[in-house]
Amino acid sequence: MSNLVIVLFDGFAFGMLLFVLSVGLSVTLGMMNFINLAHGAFGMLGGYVTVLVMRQLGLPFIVALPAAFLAAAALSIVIERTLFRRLYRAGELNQVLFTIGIVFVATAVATYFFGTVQQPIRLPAWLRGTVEIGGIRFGTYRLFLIAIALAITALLVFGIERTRLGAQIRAAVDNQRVAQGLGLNVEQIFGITFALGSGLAGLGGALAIEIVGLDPSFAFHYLVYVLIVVSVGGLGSITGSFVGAALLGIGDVAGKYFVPEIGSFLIYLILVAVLLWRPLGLFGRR
Amino acid sequence: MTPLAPTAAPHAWLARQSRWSWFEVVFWLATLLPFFLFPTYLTLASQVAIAALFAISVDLILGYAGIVTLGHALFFGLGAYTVGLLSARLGWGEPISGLLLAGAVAGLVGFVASYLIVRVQHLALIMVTLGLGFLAYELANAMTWLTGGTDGLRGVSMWQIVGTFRFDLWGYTAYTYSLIVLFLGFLVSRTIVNSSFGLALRGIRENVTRMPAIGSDHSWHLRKIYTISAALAGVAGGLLTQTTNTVGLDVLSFQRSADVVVMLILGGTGRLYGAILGAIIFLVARDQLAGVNPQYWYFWIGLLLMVVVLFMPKGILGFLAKLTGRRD
Amino acid sequence: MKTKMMFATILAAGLSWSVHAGAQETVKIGVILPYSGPFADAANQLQAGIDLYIAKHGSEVAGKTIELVKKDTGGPAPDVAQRLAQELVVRDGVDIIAGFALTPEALGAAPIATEAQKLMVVMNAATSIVVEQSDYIVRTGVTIPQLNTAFGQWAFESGVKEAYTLVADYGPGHDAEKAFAAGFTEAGGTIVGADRTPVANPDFSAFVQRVRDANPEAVYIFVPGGAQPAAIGKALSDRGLAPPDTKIFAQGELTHPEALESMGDTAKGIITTYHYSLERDDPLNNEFREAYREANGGRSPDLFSIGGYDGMHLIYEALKKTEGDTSGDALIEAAKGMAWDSPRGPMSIDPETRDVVQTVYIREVQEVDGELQNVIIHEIPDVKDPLHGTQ
Amino acid sequence: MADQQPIMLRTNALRKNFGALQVARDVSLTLPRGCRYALIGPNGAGKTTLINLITGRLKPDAGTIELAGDDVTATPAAARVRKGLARTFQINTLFPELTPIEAVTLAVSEREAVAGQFWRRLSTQTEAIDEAFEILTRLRLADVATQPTRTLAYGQQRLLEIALALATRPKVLLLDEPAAGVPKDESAMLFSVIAGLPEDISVLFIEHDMNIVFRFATRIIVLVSGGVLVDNTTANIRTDARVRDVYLGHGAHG
Repeated sequence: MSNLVIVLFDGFAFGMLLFVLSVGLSVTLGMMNFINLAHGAFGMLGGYVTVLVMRQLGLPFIVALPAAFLAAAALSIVIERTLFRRLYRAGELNQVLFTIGIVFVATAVATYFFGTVQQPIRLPAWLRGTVEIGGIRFGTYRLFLIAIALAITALLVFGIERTRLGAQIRAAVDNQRVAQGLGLNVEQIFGITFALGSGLAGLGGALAIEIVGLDPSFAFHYLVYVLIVVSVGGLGSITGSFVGAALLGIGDVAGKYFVPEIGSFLIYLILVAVLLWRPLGLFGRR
Repeated sequence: MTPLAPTAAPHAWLARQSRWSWFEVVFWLATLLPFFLFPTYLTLASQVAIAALFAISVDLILGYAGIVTLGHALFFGLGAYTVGLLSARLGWGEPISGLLLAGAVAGLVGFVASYLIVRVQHLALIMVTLGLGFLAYELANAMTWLTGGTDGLRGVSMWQIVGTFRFDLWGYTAYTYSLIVLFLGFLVSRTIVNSSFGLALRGIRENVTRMPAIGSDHSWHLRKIYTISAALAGVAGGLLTQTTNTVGLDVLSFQRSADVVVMLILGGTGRLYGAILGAIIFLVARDQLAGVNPQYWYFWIGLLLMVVVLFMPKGILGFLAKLTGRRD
Repeated sequence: MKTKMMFATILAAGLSWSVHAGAQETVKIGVILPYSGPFADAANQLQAGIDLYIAKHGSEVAGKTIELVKKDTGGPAPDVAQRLAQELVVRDGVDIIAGFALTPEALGAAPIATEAQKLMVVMNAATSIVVEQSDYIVRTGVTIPQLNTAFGQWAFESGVKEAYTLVADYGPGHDAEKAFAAGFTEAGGTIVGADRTPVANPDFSAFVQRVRDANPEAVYIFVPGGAQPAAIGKALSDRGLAPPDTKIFAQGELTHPEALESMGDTAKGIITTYHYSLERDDPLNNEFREAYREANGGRSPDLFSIGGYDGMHLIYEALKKTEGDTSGDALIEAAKGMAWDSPRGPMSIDPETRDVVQTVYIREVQEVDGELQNVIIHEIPDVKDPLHGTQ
Repeated sequence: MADQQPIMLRTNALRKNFGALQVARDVSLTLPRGCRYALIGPNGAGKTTLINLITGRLKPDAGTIELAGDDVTATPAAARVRKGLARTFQINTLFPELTPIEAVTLAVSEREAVAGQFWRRLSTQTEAIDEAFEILTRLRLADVATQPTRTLAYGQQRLLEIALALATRPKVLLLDEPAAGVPKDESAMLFSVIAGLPEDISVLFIEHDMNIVFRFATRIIVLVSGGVLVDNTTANIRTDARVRDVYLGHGAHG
């Protein structure tokens, strides 16, 4: 029994990491239909900012996290204003090609500045080790991950449901043309959402170092996971991303635990099965 | 415009759409240039030809039928392994029958997969193709006893083509052979896109919701082209095995699926020649840039992709066509 | 047919001219490595080893200048490696092909070495069979059975009777699993469970939990270098799998410097097998290590670096022996039986198999002067790959 | 006269709900061969929904559809078209990059089941092309037959909608506001084309302009809130008070 609990817990924690990495892409894709394959590159940026802040400035991990968020958000604003904006009306293939180009460039730049080596970070003592609850040892860092993801979810859900910006974002996701007709500045709303989503990716990249490491291939490697979460969860849905990420995290870990022979297939089997059953994802609309 | 005789006009116009232009003749003659100008680049040229064939197979579904795929390496890899296993496990190394079988196996699997493919669109479609690609990769890795796993399949060796031409170190045979297969594959594809079936595919791409309203069972069209495309990709994969005598898991990799789409969009979709041009530019640029700096070449490739999108939204071939004022 | 013959003649003439012209004063070495892609780090470390050797010994040997031609596979990509080897021979007119961090790429290029009769120096690819693919191949890196069969034996002798194996699900992992199990069970031990983790595996918790459920005396681990060592190390300690309660055995990748930094104290007591030990106190090694760090911004050398370094040493010495004759036959004869003192310790090339023979070090992670290090606790000299001739 | 003709299309108590909203309430219609019927009703009455139900774009919750005596309720949309049930769309649903000759040839070759032939050049499908061009000529589109659809004038695109439907050689033709968005003078021309359609085709058209309805329709079906309010001859409708109240009262252009 305790095995099951721990497997579910580990899977859920991994899923929460995927959630933070991918929720931004889900919302921006749902809103503007802009296919941003460079989303993982913002995650990578957050990771490297964390490493710099901790190593070069000697600041604690907990300070590095907001720095990673801000850096990714800030850079995304610049890129959105200068480059992506030109591509909203371009076809999806051009968006794919352009953002893959960005991934290539980002990977090369990361290699140039940081080398191909793994970038380890040293967590503060209070995040290391395990906590024993009811005779089961839970990884402290995984508890921390879950806490952060839940806090983000709460903030997002609250923000989307209760704030003015949230209402505007909802309107824009539901129907861009109608939102425009209502006098909303959709491009501006999108810019803000985009920065928020990229910032979260940056935060996810920072949180991911401890679990999956960080090197220049991060942007490309985690793109696949992010896309899986987004498509399984359904575009434009925070709940969808949350459930999709949790499902994949738990499915992945539980699958490896109970049937290790097909451990490497499971995530893709889930992907294909869910999409054939519900092509718009679990929580997708339209 | 002078009024043409009412019935002659559309026939002549339609015939003109599929007529061989002198651009094409010049292009295919130019593919012979490497023999004279770059005889030490023939192995690269043969891999470009293989990539071009693969890109054409993707163009048939992506450019003509609007099926975006990120998993077509599945069929490329199937073809590659078919030829490889035929030689390594069964000792059959005859190239031409090997290629046909590679195409048949990949086509068969493509036909089965097409039932899944036609059920989904947009992002779901991309992700289902991606998922199937990854499943195939993991399957090949799991079946190490058969495929050799990550170490690659050992013991692949090809017989001489028609019992005469050995695959030589300089790549004469490899390029000649790849070029002939590419040309044949191109002819088949060209025939398809210029047929009424090709027209139906363009109809699907242009407006899939209208198709049922003109009585079209478009999912059958889609299954058919997907199967043809898979078979063609399988032939390309088999060709790679034959010209290199190796098969590794990379023939099934996501990287290969993504690269071929990049090549295609780079060159321009829905034109067949865009696929070939894209393969040439991507692989030659990569070879040359990696020659200058093996570590950072993808920076320049990335920049190239961005520039093409910003300034040539219809791909390089579309840009050239616009420059010369030709109709798409 | 006639024209084809004509091309061939022109080409052959052109080639022999260029090769001949080049042969006067330079020795061209084609280096095939995955400089980009997921294995870029391995390629960079290996290249740094090559560069350090050249920097230290000059680029002149036997009256000739060494010239490198680097080629990127972006791999693992055997088909690309095959093509690049072909191009190096045909276009660049190289005398020697070298590099090969990855087994499939070495396997892809091997037929070219045979056909072109060029010396092929495999500086890392660690599957036994690699050297059997061509008579012109010599290996200066390591083989996985070499490290792990002896290790399995030692593990049993150290008092462990039962072990669980957890390896990455790909060629090298399968080899490691087999080799460790062979050494361990032959000595009398029992393997109580075996799992394989997907190569692209971001999260190990499920597998580690399976090991925990089996509660073995010891667990043997093989994962590729990079991000996975630290990840699996932390997952183990989170589940309370740590020495001395549960012994952790692994191949040396698990405790490379970056992984140790990331794992911290939880790494203490992990026992690994390796052919190169960074902190081994030896004048040659100390000099090598410091020079390497200086040239690479403080980065420490690893197995790839030492493979590249010794690979260059073999090429230099072979060229000296042949007095500049670059023919594959002359060079491979010169390489057979060659023995030297490397920063890793004494090593030689088996004249029969052309494979590397070297000391295997068993190391334990301990704290030395406030830093975690792999401290050598046992040495097994002159270990050969145990699989040659058995398959 | 049309009443003596065989029934080509019949719906029996078609019902469709979108959630709590009932968009089709037990709609029963009959279209005899060669009829020229109009379907009118205020916006949101469910006219387009009804066409979508009949053509198979939507599945009814209850009720059946018969085409020339065959039950086609479960038949896929494309198969209904091949059985002779064609429609046009209120909003242009064309192939922007295809030329009219290509688009209509495509529709003809789908009908003739030659669209799947991938080994024959399109330009050798002479019969299909001839027929397509004949249809285009009839609809006064011959001059623009080889220009991309997206470059055509709006009115020409409306005609192409009809051309595509005709190419399927329909027995029953459902026209969803064929003149939507077309200036008044042009719409008269458009309806004269419709009036000139082969006499054996049964036509049901949706139209808001009552002048046109009264001029071209022999019978009028008034749909309100998803249900048939009145189904009667044009002459009787003119004098029907209920129609004036619920429909005409709202303004003919509602």
